[in-house]
Amino acid sequence: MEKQNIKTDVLIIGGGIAGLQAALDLGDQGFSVLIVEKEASIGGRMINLSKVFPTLDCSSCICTPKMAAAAHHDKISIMTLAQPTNVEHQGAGFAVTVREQPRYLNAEDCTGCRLCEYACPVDLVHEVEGNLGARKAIYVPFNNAIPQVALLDMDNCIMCGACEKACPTHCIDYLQEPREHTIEAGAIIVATGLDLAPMDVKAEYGGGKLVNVLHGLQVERLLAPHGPYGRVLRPSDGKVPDTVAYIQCAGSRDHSIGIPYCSRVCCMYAIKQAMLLSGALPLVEVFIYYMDIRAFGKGFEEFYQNAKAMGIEFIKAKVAQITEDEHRNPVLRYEDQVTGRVEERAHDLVVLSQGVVPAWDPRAVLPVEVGGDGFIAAANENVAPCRTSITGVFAAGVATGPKDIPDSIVQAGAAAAEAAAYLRGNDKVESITTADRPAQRPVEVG
Amino acid sequence: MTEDKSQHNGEGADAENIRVGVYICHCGGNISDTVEIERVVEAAAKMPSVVVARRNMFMCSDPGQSMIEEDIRTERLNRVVVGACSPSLHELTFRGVLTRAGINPYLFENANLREQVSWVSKGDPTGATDKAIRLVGAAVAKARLLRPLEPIRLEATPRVVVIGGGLTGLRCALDLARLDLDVTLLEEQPFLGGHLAELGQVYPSDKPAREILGELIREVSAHPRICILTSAEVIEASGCVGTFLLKVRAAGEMETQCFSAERIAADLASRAHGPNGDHHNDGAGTTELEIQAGMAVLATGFDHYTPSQGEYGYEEHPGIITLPALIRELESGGLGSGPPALNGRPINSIGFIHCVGSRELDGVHDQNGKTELNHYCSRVCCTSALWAAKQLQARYPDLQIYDFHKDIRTYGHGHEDIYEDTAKSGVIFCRFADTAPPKVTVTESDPPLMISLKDELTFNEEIDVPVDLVVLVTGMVPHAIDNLVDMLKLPRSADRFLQEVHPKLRPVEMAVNGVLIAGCCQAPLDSVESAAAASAAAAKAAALLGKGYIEREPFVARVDQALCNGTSACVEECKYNQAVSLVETAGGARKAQVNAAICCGCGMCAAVCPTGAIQVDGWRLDQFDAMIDALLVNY
Amino acid sequence: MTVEDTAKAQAGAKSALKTLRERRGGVPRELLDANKETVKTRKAVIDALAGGPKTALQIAAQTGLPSQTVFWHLMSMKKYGKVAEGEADGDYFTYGLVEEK
Amino acid sequence: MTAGNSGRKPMILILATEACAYPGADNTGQIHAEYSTNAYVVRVPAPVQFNEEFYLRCFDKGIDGILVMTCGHECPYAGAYDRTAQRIGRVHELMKERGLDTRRLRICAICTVCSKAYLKEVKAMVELVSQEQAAAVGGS
Repeated sequence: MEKQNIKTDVLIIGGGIAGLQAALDLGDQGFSVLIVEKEASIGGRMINLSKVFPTLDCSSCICTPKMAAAAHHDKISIMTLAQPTNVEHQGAGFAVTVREQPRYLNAEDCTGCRLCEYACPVDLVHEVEGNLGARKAIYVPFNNAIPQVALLDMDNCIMCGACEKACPTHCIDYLQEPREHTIEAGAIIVATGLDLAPMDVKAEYGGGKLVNVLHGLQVERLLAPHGPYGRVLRPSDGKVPDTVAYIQCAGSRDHSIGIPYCSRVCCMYAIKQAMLLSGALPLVEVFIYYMDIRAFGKGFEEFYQNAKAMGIEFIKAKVAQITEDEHRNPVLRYEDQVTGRVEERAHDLVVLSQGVVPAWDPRAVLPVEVGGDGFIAAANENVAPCRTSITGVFAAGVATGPKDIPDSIVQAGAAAAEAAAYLRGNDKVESITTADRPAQRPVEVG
Repeated sequence: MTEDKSQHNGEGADAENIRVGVYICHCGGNISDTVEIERVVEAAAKMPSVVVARRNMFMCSDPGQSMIEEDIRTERLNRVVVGACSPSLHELTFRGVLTRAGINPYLFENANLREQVSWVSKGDPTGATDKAIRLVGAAVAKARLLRPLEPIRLEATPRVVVIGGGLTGLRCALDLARLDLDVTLLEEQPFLGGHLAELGQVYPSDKPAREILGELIREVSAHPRICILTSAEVIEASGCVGTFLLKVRAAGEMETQCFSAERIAADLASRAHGPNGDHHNDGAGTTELEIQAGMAVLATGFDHYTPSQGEYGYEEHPGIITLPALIRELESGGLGSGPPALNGRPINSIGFIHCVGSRELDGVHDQNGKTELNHYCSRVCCTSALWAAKQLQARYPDLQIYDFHKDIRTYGHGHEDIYEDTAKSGVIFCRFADTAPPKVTVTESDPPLMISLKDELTFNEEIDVPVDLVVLVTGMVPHAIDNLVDMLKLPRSADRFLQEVHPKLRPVEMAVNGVLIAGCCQAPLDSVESAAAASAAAAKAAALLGKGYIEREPFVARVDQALCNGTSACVEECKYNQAVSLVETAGGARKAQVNAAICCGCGMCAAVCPTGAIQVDGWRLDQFDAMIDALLVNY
Repeated sequence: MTVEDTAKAQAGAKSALKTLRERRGGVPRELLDANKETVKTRKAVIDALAGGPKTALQIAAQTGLPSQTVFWHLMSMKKYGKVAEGEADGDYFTYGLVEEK
Repeated sequence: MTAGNSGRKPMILILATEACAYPGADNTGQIHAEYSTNAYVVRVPAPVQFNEEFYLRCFDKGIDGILVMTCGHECPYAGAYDRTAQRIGRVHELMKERGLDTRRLRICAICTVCSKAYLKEVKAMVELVSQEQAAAVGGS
């Protein structure tokens, strides 16, 4: 296996919005940064969202400039398809082993033209589209991916050679091997983001087998301009949905599935999606079944009240069960908490607000303290929320707990400040008495 | 308008011997399969000032880049046009080539022949080739008028003024100092610690607030880079990013010494008695001084919402108090160590009413003499109320607690556990619709207070709950900083909190360049979130001031003083305070002048200038006119 | 890239493919089967569209394939420019074949 | 080499903002969607910099239709979008005075991934100016 040594001031694990923001804030201070991203593109979850609450601006329009700024920054390097496999202390810093998966092509020569993709005969389900759309066995992950470079999914390749014939730069290299790098880093920031709890955790909600029951990230793709269908349709037959139901806390605040905490973003994205659905489908009726609406951030409550005024229906109810009728319409059974009646209602499409869970458990690689909820625990949460139990290792974004985008971005800035201060070696503030203290009057002018 | 043709065709450029090189990329067929590259190169060769026109399979490749570099040297090129993919991919690559070859990188222009020609014109190769030629023509026309530009460098004082000495200000000051910047921390009160000092144990860490703060204040006051001014207020502000000048009035002597542990403890202990508690006396007299700073961070925090008289019975009975008042009683032991009592009245039951002064709705809530209703959620009060309930339960197990809410918003780390714990140990929860807030009445009976509402948790039953104590769970309002807002021209959002530039792109920056915000002056936040915002602001300041100068892209407005008539049209049009202003010139005429530190380069000024004297560098109107002329040329 | 370079690259790729096939012991059986199934379904959908644009439900009724499968194939073909969305028929859109240029 | 628009396809100028509409146009290319070859994109930081005369001059020179593609209210510059919209309104007045069809100048918001909206706008403008040209040729 090819091995390579790289030196960097800070290693950031995760190239989503939190990792990118931390990288930019460190790079702008003059520190060298290496971002290690497990997917084929940076951008994380945010780049694949439709519009974002509460301002309803286009997610890609906000995320792309940060991706481009990081990619073009002379202090920032990016390694995709790469994950750390081992971390060891080395002097004041760390030696991190990173395994980089092959793209099976020379990324420097690929121009992202996608001719290989059009030539490939293998049709597969596209993970980036929430498994709703299609991709080929060789493909550019999505339109605004950075880097704009294809990757070959060797597990599904039938070795026909069509991609190589189509490639204008002959950059395809079928025999590429994984590479191992040793990163010598002064500090580490973990910004590994989120996954959603799997759809099959609750048997009473169909156990993940109901085709017209989706999770929030899939609906983000349906609403995005380049979504898998190009418009909002349901997966069972392509019907334009007339009624859509959201089930809040479907996988949160629930001890029975091991996610007792609030996932913090589901209320707001459900309200946002309801508004976007109403915009995209003028005739649609949207129902939100909820326990508490948690619209707590800046502008959130106002956003919620707007949604109510728009006619989105909020039903205070706990949904007991979801089944399916003969047209594959999901049928909800719930107790309306205001009327006390048990009701049944069929919808064209149902969206489950699945719980937010950490995308990466660091412990096997990096033994930072993790809380009972699986998120990285802060060593001194009230005043220093980004410090972990290991000096020199910081965390940001959803890695430390569910968070919306503004909170993640702010925390990323904080992690950058912590890492920078640590690298400057300024954390050994001794008790200084008045006598030792240099004159510290402010600069006086005039 | 009389049109000066020569201006558009770049006569000015002819003074210099313009030599343009044009390079067309095949992109391995991505462009050349649709666009006839040979024809584009032929046409380009005929364009004015073009001395070299070449093509390459991949212009971005090493051989492609070397070809340009070589030509710049041997053909003495001073402008370069590359027709290839979108500038978003390789504009910086090619600017780098120009730099390496020894010419100014801003003398490069791109023609987008892939994303905007070949990939969108597969069915019309002839039309695509024609379009490519016209776009290359437009790029050449612009290139001829390009001028060398230099990044803007502004002097910057490596000092930051942090306004506000609560948790946010302290955290921010400490981080700035840790990032090797000098800090002046201004606090209007005689003591540090802000509202956090009023609290006892805080969630989620369960640590005493005073311990957390004490440690932080000790570090801040001990740090050699931080100067603390208490009882301080800003009375005048001028300057701009890099060189702000703040005139500050501070009571007593300036703090130049490290706070002693005793002093910190005494200050914090006094804070537990409320905002008007005893405090350390700084001595008589005031001093005024001017502070020069590169940036300012606002950490001015919040005030507790004060209900108006009669709002849920407030001030109509001693048993109706706010949550902060209850917390104060809890901290000072005011409820007693035996069975709870307040001011001699035994307390057997308490009712918490949420969303007092938060989440108010037009047509539902009285304005109660306020100028505006608070439509926003105050974010922290649900958890704070339940946290207080949990502590009450622990101290007084026989106490019956009721909680009246619209939604329970225990969103954060550990918050849901607090909710569950209180529910398990007997708090009774009732829910009211946001259009039907509960009513509080003072009765003659015992207990003396009655809370009436329709309870959504018992199928909208009308219930009357008698209690001994009503706790109004009040939220936050922004701390009054009208003076600062006026002096620094700070934008506020509809909720009257300070408004960031963009909640996601630039969450801790204000539209006024060099002014940052953190903590509850921006929106209600808890201590964890405030601390994060404080550190984020510190990182931003360090990025800008760390080098000792501020560097910006050169695309800002510039005034041609010879053309300027001093009409001030640009000054009136500009939305950025003092980005452009009129100054007296040596000849006594008044002419416009741009402050490159503030100008954002939008060009709003350029459109209203009667003589075209003010233009945005890199995007000048004559360049656009030349491009349009070129688009219309048939080659 | 010169003509010789291209020829060299192609020859290299050919031998690389051969090595790869040896390494993987040929194309895995389940992959071939899955691909065969896809091709078969794809052909059925295309045949059904020969008579003109149809909705996913109409194609499903005609071919006996599950509507979910038909719809996924339509969306895949739409992405790669083989079919185009046509008029809506009630709550369903029709899809028609795109003529090769 | 000749100038002017005699005997060629009508010409459409698209002023596209650097932050939103220009990447939106690129995105349309990335999905290989097709549109008429006579639509020319020119990148601008903010179209607010163009005065009324600029637009009229474009028409005088022979541009047949102009699409001002902005970021809408997501504009990164304070007040620039509203100002641009106001100015386009004034240009419409001036166009009326000169007997120009005001539909030939249109302002719209296009985001970085709005290729559908982008295509719709371009297509509508292409149709409009083609019809106008056909009518003008028929009438002369």
